[in-house]
Amino acid sequence: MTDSILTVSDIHKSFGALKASDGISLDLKPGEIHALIGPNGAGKSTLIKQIAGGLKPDSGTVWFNGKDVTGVSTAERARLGLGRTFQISALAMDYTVLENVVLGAVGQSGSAFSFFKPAMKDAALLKRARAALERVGLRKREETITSELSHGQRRQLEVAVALTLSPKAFLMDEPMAGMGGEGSKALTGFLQELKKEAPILLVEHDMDAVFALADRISVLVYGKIIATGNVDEVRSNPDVRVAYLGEEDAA
Amino acid sequence: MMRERHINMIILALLVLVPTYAHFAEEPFTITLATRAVIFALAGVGLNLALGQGGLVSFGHAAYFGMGGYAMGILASHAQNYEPIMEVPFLIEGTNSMPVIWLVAIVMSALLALLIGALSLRTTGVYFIMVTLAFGQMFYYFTISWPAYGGEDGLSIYVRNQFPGMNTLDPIQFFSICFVLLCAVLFLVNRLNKSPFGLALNGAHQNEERALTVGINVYRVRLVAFVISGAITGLAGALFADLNRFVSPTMFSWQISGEIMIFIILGGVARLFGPVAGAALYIMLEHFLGGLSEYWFIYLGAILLFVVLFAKGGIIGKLSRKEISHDG
Amino acid sequence: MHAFRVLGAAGIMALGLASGAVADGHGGKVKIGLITTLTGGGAALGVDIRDGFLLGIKQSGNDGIEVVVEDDQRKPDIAVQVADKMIQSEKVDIMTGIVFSNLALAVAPAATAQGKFYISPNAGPAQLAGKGCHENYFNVAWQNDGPHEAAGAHAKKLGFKNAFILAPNYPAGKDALTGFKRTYEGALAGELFTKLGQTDYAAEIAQIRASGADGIFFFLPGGMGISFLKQYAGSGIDLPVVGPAFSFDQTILAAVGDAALGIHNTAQWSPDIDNAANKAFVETFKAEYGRIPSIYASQAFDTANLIVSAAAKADVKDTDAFREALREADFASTRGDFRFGNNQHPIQDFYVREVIKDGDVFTNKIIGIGLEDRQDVYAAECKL
Amino acid sequence: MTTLLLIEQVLNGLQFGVMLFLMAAGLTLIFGVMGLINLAHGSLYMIGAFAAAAVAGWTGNFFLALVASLIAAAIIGALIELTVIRRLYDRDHLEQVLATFALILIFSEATRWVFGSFPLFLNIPDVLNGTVTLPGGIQYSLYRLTIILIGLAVAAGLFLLISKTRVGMRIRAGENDREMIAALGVDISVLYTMVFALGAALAGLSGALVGAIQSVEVGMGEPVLILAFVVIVIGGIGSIKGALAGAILVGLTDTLGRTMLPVIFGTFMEPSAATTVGSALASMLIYILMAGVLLYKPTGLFGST
Repeated sequence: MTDSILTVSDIHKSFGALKASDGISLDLKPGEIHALIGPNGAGKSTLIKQIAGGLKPDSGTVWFNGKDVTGVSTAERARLGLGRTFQISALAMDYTVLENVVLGAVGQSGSAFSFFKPAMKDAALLKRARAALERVGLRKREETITSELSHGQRRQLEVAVALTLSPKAFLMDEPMAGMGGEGSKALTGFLQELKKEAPILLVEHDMDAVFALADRISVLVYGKIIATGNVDEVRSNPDVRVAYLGEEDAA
Repeated sequence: MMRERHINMIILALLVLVPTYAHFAEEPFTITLATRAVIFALAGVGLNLALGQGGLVSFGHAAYFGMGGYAMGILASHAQNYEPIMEVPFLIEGTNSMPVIWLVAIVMSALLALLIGALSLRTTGVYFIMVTLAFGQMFYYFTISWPAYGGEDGLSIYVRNQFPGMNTLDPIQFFSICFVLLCAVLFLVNRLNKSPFGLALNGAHQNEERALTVGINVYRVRLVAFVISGAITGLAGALFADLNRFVSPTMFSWQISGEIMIFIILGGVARLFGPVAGAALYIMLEHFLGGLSEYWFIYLGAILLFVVLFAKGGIIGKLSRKEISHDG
Repeated sequence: MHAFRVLGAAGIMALGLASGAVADGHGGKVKIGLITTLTGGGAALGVDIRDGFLLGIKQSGNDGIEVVVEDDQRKPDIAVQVADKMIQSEKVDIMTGIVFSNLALAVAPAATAQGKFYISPNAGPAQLAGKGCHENYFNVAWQNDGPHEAAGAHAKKLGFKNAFILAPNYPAGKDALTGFKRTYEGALAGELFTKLGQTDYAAEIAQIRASGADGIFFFLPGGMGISFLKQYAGSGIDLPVVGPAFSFDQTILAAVGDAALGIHNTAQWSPDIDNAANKAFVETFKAEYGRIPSIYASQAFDTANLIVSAAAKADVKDTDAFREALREADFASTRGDFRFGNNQHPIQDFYVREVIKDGDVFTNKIIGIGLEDRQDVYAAECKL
Repeated sequence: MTTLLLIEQVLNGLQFGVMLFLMAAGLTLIFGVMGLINLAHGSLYMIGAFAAAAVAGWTGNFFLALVASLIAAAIIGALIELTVIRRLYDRDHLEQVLATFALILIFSEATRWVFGSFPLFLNIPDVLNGTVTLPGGIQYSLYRLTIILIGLAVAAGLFLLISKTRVGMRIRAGENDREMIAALGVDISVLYTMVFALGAALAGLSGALVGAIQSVEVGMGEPVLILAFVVIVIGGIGSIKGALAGAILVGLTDTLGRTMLPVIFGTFMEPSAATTVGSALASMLIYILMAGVLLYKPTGLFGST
């Protein structure tokens, strides 16, 4: 496990009687896309929050880049290099595209407490921001107000903002949701490239995408990981078929 | 359609021209009104940093306004009576020098804002509004019932404090001092809004999750903004006290907090010049509506209601036909 | 700020006093700025002051007097601003009208410092009566302590041995209790400061009941007094109560109702004072406004007549002569004899009044004298 | 301070708390269901008191006056909901605060315009006048006991309404999910108007009840409004249970604080200083309480996160 970027080990989280995380362990290795799937209510979002930092587990630890980050804030984890995208776009909608990525660069550079120099004229911030936009292909839209972007473009922008952090790992929550076939395809190719730079923990509903993309898959049901393995292993796992795929692959 | 920047320039120009005209037409009261507008604008610019840029709806900014006022009142009253403020462990004397008073007002209100902000920012939404209101009320009742500095009677300072090289009792000169301060603060706040800090503050307002996940310590950014905001409003309080040569607990009252918010919404939330336009408009409404009827508050209420319901973006928003400010 | 000009003091218009042609050099004319509370809490007092004052001016028939009325909203900063306006743009000669001490303290010193007369029709804070007295500051009502001192003297006379006293926790409240104690001299069963604006007094009433007091003195002006009296009446405690007139005034008696009946209160004026000036005043006030005048109206009426009397003797531009004319106080006061002490506050009798029901209307009638020819204690500190 | 006096003061605190609850219940209901901060709630309280005073003046009947206060406040409440308030549901809190602040200005001055500047007369009815002797020999005002009972009855009624009736189910659904309830075919705008009118009526009733032992005057609503806000913030905004708990906590803290603090300070300070310091601290006490509660639990005692 020493080469894992991200290691979740035996975390528990309960809300009253509901065990949302019931002894979950998983890890993310360099260069891989590790997909997390599971039916609604399986506890995916609770798990993500514990990994990203919004929620503290009752017990268990989260290691990131060789450091125990269990009690560390969201912002601190981001500065350590955890890049995150959201299911519902979390962007500053009134900002331009460029301002959003510069915001990412501000966070990355730790310059949020510099008070006098205009952010949008700071060469270092702009360079980092534009490089990220270039990567996702939004360089030409940098003056557009974010709320005017299409759904797919917002997704791209989310990735670009995460890229400004030069992350050591990505945590992506349903990046394919609501994308058309073309967009999905393009994004799939992009993620395949991206994983070489930093591994991706991918939470995804879109099974086709998951099977096309993932190097490994973990299946979460009722707060427990019932299976982890490559696509074929998971496909053939009887528990998974019953608990989850059974519904999807009824035909 | 006018650019917001042009509108801002026109507002500033009017703020200079009207009192200048009044000076030569020998209508000192008009200068007093303009000074009042400038001081209220300054208070509004302070609140707008927290409220407009940061989305922190503070209903208790009267606390800093009052703190600034009392900084002036206490320093000047000790100077007036030739009594030191304290002698042990070291001697602190009163003063009637404006720059010193401003400095003390800024520092004291910043400290107060640090204290209140550190506690209040743990809450969000309505709770934040209400807890800031409660802190304001706390100071209001404290100043009323604490006898040392006049209680409800307040403190009268018979002569306006001094500024090197100026005759502060001359209305136009005092106006100039206030106006220059307003311009300086507008310049600084403008730089602040455009700085990485401003980007982070407003970014956190638009989407807190996003700011957190790019590694910005949102709580600390907000706290710093809240402190700067309180300090600016405190400076305005010190000037207001000097304008009236009087301070009293009403400076701490929740109606003052409400009025400062009204300047912002009348002018346009999160616009650099929103509070300036709003305060000027408010003073004009007060002046002219007050002449119409004993019940002029009804009209004021109706206008305010109209602006809130139908004129999002305030007057600057209406004039520039743009609901959201981008270059402000 | 609030700037409606009551030319609507319809009477003035009717008498053809005209707009005074707002010219600057009004030779022989007098321009008066009346700042009082006309909106929000306390407006009832301000309205009576305005009405009483304008009635006095109207009856004088002096068409050289112009009055500008403005509202202070009971906010000191507004009062200061209005005062600036009156001095700077209206160029008034005399200012008057303020109801509340804290507002008077904000305005009067500034006005007198700029060479204007300030003639107080109501508030009489100690600061302006003692060391801070000023040759251009006159008070026609009382120094704040007066009614409380009279109440103290009356409590002593009633044989209070163990009084319970309470007032709001603000400077005027503290002065009230000090004033009471100055003349009462007996023991205290309890002394309480309530929150300014407090409306529920159940806890205080319980303390009174438990204290073993033999009498109560309270100073709770305006709505606070109404609340206290109603709640006290329902408490079943049956101790004698004395207080200054502020909680038993015409402006609020109707709202208190039976709860105030029979209570002794102290004031320098009462609608039933038996002199020609007062009878005429009460009658004409009723005819003009359809209600019995309050103590505030009477003070404002006296203030108006004082100014009228001085204007008949001297030009207001001749400040020294006009001041002398004011000092003589050569007018028919509703209180009967009227004279100023060295600090230009009245030396006067304080009556004890009892709340009665006259037909359907609650009002006061005099039952004795609390203090005779009383001068405030601060006068000695005044160097005039 | 004797035990008996202490018990009486606790009763007074309870009673003050119940008075606050009547006001706070409507406020928290409106916030809970519609997410609206209504500063004009104090104006509805004032309208209730003025309507009661006017009707009591005409008819001499206190109970008619109470009914009038309910109806007047409910009607005015429904009117402002239809014209102004419903435009504010989707707005942010800042706009809600300012719009309802504007309503305060309008209502206060309009009331003064109609009724004049002088306080009105409203007294407790003869049947409720006087005191009763409680066990232990405490003499307590019958009217105040009645207020406690009415307040508790209102609390019980609201609990029943929300937990047991169809309307209550809709209200709870509305709290959780506006779209869901709209999809069920319930006309949500009618429901909102009804809830707002109900909250207004409660404010009006408390204005009338309290008006009988206090001063009925313009501006009477704002101090109690701020107290009611403190109450619901302490209790957790949107929770009726929280409003009741918060109201009683505030009532007890304020009453016991202002009677006991000067005594406590008197044990180690000279009397006049103790009175000054004690009274000053007492006037700030509930705000300190509120800050303390929020530090411990940023969404109030019964607030949901």
